[in-house]
Amino acid sequence: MNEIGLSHILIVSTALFFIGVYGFLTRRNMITMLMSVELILNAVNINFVAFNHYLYPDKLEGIFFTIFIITIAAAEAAVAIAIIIGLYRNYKSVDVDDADQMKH
Amino acid sequence: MLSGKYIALIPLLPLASFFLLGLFGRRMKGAAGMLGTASILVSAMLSFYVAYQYFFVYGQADGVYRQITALKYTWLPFSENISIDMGILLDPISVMMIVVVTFVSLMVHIYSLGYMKGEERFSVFYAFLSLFTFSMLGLVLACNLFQIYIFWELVGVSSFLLIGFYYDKPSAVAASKKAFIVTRFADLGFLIGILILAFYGETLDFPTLIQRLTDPASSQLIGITTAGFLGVSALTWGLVLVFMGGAGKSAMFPLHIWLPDAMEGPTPVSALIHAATMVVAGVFLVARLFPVFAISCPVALDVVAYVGAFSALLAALIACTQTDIKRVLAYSTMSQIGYMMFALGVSGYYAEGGLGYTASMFHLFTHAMFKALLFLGAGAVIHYVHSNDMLDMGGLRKHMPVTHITFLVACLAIAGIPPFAGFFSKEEILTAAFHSDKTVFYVALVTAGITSFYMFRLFFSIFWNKEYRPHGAHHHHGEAPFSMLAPLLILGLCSVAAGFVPFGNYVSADGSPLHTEMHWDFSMLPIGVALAGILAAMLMYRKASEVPHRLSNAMRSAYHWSYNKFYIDEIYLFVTKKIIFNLLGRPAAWIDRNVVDGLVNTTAVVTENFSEAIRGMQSGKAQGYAIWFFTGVIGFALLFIYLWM
Amino acid sequence: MDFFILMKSELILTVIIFILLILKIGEGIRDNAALMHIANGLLLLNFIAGFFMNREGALFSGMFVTNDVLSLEKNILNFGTLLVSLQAFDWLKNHKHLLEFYLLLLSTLLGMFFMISSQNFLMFYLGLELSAIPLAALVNFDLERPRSSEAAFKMIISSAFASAISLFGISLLYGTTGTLDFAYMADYLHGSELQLFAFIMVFAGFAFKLSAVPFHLWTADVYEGAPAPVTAYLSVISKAAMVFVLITVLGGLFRDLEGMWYNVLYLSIIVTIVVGNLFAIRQQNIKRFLAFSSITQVGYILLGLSAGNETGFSSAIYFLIVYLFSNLAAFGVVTLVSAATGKEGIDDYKGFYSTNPMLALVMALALFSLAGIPPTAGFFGKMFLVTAGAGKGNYLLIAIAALNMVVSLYYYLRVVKAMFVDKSESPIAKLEGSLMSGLSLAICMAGIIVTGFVSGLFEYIVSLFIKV
Amino acid sequence: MSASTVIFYILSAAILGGALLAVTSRKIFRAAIYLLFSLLGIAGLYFYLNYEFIAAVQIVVYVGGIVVLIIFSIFLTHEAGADMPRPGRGRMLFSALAAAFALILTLMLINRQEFYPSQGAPVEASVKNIGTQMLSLTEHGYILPFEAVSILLLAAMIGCIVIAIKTRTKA
Amino acid sequence: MILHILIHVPLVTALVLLLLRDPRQVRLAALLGSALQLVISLVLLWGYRAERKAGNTAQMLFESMHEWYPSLGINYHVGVDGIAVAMILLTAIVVLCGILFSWNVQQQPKEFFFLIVFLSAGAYGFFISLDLFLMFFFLELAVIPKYLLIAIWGSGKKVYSANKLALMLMGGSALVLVGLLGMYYSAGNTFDLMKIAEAGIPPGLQSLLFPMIFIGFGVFTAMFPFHTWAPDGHSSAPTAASMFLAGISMKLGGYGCLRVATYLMPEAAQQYSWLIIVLASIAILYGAFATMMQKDLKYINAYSSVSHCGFVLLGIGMLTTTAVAGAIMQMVSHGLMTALFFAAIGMIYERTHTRQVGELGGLLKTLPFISVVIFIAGLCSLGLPGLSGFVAEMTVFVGSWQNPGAFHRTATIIGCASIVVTAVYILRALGASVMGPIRNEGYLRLQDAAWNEKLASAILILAILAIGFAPFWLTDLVMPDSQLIMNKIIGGVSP
Repeated sequence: MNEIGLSHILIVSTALFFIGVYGFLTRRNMITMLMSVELILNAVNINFVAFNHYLYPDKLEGIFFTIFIITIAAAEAAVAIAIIIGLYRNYKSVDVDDADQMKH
Repeated sequence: MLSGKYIALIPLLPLASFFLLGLFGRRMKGAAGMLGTASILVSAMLSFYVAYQYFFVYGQADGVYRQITALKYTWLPFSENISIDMGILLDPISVMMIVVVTFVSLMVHIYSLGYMKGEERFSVFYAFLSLFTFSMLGLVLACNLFQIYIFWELVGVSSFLLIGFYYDKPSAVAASKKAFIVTRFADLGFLIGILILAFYGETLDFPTLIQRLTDPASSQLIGITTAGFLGVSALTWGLVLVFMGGAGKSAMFPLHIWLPDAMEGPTPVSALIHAATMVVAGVFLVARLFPVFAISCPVALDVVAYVGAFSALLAALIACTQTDIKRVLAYSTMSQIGYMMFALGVSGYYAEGGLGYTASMFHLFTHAMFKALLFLGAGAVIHYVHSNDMLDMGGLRKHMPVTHITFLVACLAIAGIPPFAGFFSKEEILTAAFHSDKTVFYVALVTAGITSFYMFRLFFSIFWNKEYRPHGAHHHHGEAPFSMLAPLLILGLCSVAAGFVPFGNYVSADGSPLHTEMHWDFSMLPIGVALAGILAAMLMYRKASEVPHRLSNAMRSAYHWSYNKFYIDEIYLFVTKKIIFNLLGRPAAWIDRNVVDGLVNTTAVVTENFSEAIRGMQSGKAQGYAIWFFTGVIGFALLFIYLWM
Repeated sequence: MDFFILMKSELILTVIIFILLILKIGEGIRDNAALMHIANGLLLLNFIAGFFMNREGALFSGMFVTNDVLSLEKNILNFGTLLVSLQAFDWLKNHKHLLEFYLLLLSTLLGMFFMISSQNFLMFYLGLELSAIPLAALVNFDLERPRSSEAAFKMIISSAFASAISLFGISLLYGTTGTLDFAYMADYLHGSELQLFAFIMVFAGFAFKLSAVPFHLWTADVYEGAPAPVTAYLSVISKAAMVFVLITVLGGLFRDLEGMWYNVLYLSIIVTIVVGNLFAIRQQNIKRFLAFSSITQVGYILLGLSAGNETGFSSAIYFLIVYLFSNLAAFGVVTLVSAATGKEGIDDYKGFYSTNPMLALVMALALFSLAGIPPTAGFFGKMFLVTAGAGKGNYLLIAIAALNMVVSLYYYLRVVKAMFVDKSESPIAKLEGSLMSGLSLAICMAGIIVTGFVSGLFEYIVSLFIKV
Repeated sequence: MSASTVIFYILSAAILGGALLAVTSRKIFRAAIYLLFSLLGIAGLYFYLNYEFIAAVQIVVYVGGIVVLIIFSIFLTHEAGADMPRPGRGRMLFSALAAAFALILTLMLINRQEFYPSQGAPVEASVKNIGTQMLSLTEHGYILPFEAVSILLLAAMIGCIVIAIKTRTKA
Repeated sequence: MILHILIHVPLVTALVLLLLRDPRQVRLAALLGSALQLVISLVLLWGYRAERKAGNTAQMLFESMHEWYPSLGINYHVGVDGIAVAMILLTAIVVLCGILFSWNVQQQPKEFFFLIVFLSAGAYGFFISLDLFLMFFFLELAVIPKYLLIAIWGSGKKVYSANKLALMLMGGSALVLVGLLGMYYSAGNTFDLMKIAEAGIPPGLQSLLFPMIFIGFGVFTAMFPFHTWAPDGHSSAPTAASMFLAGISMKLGGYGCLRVATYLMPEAAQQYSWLIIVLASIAILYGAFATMMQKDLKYINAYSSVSHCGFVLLGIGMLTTTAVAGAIMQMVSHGLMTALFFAAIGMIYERTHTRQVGELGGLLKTLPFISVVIFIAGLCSLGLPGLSGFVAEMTVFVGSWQNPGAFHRTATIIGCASIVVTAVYILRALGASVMGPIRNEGYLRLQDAAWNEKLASAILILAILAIGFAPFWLTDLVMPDSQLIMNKIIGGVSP
């Protein structure tokens, strides 16, 4: 299983990262934006795990970081969704472009 | 004794009078005039005393009149050797001048007691007169080139204040402004001249300066003659510029335009300032620096001569056609000062060569008497007629006999008829010119003829000619009160007697007595010319006739040029209105509002527009923000990883 | 024992959180005012405790570090929170979720404490999120106002994105150095291109929190939408915490990359100051206006940091104290006005001086302090920042910064003009603030006036830095 | 090409494909499902790297928690069936280009980076090890983050409740 | 010690003002405070002269120094030389008179007097500071009160003017700040003026910093082309503020140009002197010509101030002892004269409600006292001997002329020429407004100056006369110090 090098995994994670970014920048639904954030976070997770696995297996820092990121992602998603739903009650829309009362 | 302490009182008394009258004069009412007169009286007495002491007791050393610095305080130190000092310098001309100034001033003070009686601003008038007298005395006593400038400005402002005395008359206001601004312009030259002389002479002190600039071996003289600008030496520049200041104050062409207008002031003022004293300050200034002019810089002296001669002729020509009696007198003043100037201009320094100098000073002296007399007489006439225009006059000899006689005396004096004062001084001037510069001599001779013509034109128009018919119903007191007549009589006396003073004994270029003799053979020509002028005037104006009218029609264009003062005023008007205001002032104001200030405002507008332009960045849409964020990261990355390392 | 002393601020704060939680669950006290007094009292306690037994030390293998400077920083944050809490009195006294407010507020404060004490990216990240996520909920605390939820959404989504991007940077840093510990990581940061890229991503996260341009765009909207005390908290406390982290990070972790980060800061300073100013001059809402003004202030703080030495860091901390007083004074007035009348437009402040002279004076002094006008402390603060920033000899930067003070004066004067010069048909009526907000304003005023003249504070900070 | 390589490519395809579809699909519900696939793929990757615990956490938290949360919220916002609005063409183009550019840039930078593996003995990422370290006070202990994150969760919970209460009272 | 009192009296007065409620008490307190300040200034003058007579040759007298921010090298370091004493005296006189002229302010008197007193504190502080930080502190201290005074109590387009003034002055001080920081680091982390002077600044750096500092201070002194705040600001400001602005505030700039820019950076001063001279010459002549076209009395005086402050810069740029002394004297003289001018305009405006030259006329008849006052101010402005303007201008001219070379000569002649233009515009303005026939019958019922106005005018006129009649005491005061500055400039040049 060692023939898959670190670089392959990094390519996957980086690609995933920018796919997430792309989604975040283009999705107009708030919930899908949130989903894009999750993709980005997962890309980061892959990075941490991969680095830990391939380069620094003597400690578990990457692994722990990943665990905490997952936890925080959950908390963040929960709060975000609560806010989005609250917003939805007010604006009757989850289109991000509709929430632009405050600008300039 | 020639102690500076009491000599200083001569100018300081009028100054004190000025402050007292200025601060408390309103409450004094009539007493104000008495106070002013009293102070000047004391000054005059002191002056006479000083003159006596100087000329007869202390002034001479080894037969030469010395320059005595009686008092000197450092007033404003500029640098180690250049400072403005306040002091008193006694020499023949300054002593002569204080006598003239205090005497004429005293006469005018007395005269004004009657003339200005009942004026609302009576005390102010006396305050200003005192200010003027103080300034003029300070000017003539100055021991320092800059001191003279200071008092020069002060007499200017006194003149301004007095010309504008009737401040609610727009013409008076205009005239006072004109007088001040024209002389200011001339003073610009004076100031720069002072700067040049001070820089190279390394002193402002008169005796030292003159000594340095006349000693061919002095480093200062070498410095100032070798330095130059536009091919003319710095000394010439300096002296010519100083003369420019003198020319402005003395109403020499082309800076004379203010003088006729200055007649808007009360007549006693015209007599004092614009006839007897202030206007001769220019002559005095040249005389003060005469050694430098004569010894080191004849070129500058030539300038003085030609400007003087030309002014004398020009003024005489203009005077022939003016109808305002004070203006006629003003032009005559200008003309006579022209005489004094060119007399200085043609003079040499040593011994007999210095005849012009003596003559000039002599003429200054006699002119002060008879011109003051003329003005005061004219004032009496105006006081009686309530008009300046000679067309409103005529036949006044019956109404005002004293004035008539004294005026005649003055006219004869100015025309140069013996034995009146003017004859002697003019005689000397013509002699000096004859020996030095023939052109100037002929100009002077012609001018003498014209002078007597227009003076008698004036005389006859006022006192003879048609019968006097007061316009309007209101009439009138008799001849002027005693306070006005007394000065007329005294001055009339002086106009006769002054000519007999052996002037050359006391005042000469190099200080040693100069013996002058009458050359009757030479005098015949000028006397003849003067008599011819009188005769012509008598023929034309003794009786009301058509002759003058026909003559003016016959020489229409010449008449118009003369009547319109050769259009010099119009040229000035063009320069000031069109060039200074429209080409400099207006653009400057416009540029300031629109370009310079516009830039400031544009900065603000640009900032605001820029702020408006980037408002789209803050679109209110969260995704837009994220795009900026991401672009920012990428941009920073590119910039800092690839470009800026 | 060390553990208790070194972590005393965090521990006390945690205890406070739990006391409040118990109060919430027990529903023992229903009087809002009393609860607030309790909370404020406890915060005050923590503030006082922060002055004693400060020691230098590290716990949990460097995940938690403390020293005198960090203790001071925490105390500043604690004090600011106390002031905000005092100011919130009028707004909160009838609010249903008072204790929740405090719980969330204090957890964010705790997060900041962790964040500035961390010497490890993991703890840093946790502190960051702990200070960010509850804040989003706080922003949403004006439950009836749609703008409040819009602001909360913008905040959470932007901060999620920002922290995700900086996490990617952290992961790359981890990948290139093999550690999350600042102390070790610094030894392996030599400025390879990937590390620089990672640094920029991490920096973007910092800049986002600091509202440095172009990562600032959420700021104005969130400030406008959030309840005024929360805005105050956001603009002062959370920003200050981030600056403190930046001090640690720039001076420690990234010290070898100084050549790099100086340039990054250079550019950020210029665009932050300029763009913040340009936006501020055309704002009509006072909170939005203060948002952009605070963006500009960040530019100046970064200018001080860019010096990268003790002077720079001390002056940044000093400025933050001053800024805390000034901005909280301004927000204190804004809170009062908006709680009483709901008015938030600059034009609403016309004639304010005629009806509320004291408040107008407070506001004016606060704005002058923000503008850096003597004799307010803001002048000193800004001068020190600029002085420190000039240490690198970059006069262009200093000139731009100095000239932008002119622009900022323009918009501060707009508000002053509205309050003092303009007349209004219907000025804001005479306001009766509570004692608490009055107290907080008085403290702020005293701070604005005294902090500059009394050099002790600044010298104290410098001495702490020298000691560390 | 060994089996492991094949598995890796399959997993990568699942991850990236799922992610791509999740960010482009116009049906929001489908997008959520694609996301689920992607997340599962990542869990697979963790398995592939022998990190069973992480994989488990990934599945439990993401698949069991977040995705479910997302799906719930999709239902709550009544948009499950409808097509989502298209993003603006300009924005899409710009984002795609920017993302692609950044991807290339990043990959290039990663490619040029030299990594230095540590020489120490590997620690097994077993549940036991992770558990011990998580609650350990000593070197390599993660008790502090653990406590911090628990407060975070508490705060998040309170925040959610506050915001949710409002919806309840309104409803 | 006396300097501490000097700086604390206005501050204490300001505080007292805040505590008082009755407007009468307020103005009385302000008056007493400023009168006390004048007394202190006179005592300072006396003390200074006594010290000098006793042979104290230290550059700065009454020096005192306390550490303030030692880690940044910032000290509370104060001291005065003759120049500073002269400026302090000027400030005391103008402030006292400004308060007297504002005696009847109706609108918010408390705030008004507070701001005036506060402003004066800034000016005093500025002049006594020997630490550049302190100096800068006081420089900026005065900006906001000016803004408020104009914006609240002003007339016309007051907000625009106030904004322009505040922003341009801030811009100036921003430039100053940059320069100061450069010096700070170059001299080894100190803001101390004397230490910086001692340490010297490398010429290369000087040529970078000098323009910044000079232009920065130049803005304050209305140097062309950064003068446009002056006309608008002066004309919109209330009387006392105009007096302060033109009388003192503009002098801060001149003082700074001299004390900070020129003194500390001698090489650069020489390097840039031509530029200063060019700008000053432009300001002198251009300001004068622009004045000619103004119709509003305040604008006339404001533009003429631009022209007159040009003399200050000309004197500084000429770099001779005499010229520098002249520049300082011009500052004092212009401060007094322009304050008097603005006061007179204010008195006229208060009565006639117009400042347009065309609408006034014949005031000499109805308002003799005020007319005389404005006349004296005008005559001083056009440089009449016996009044202060002459003394100062002549010193500048003589000093300027000491430079050989056509360039300096031309500039001097331009300066001299402006006195003619000055005469033109002053006489035009006065001729039309004070002299001439009465244009408005209503003016016949006007009340002439009240006691406070008479007193204040008298004080200012006395001061003007004191310089005009006896300039030597002022020269004694400033000449040795200008000599010192010049010695540094000439001595500082590497051969």
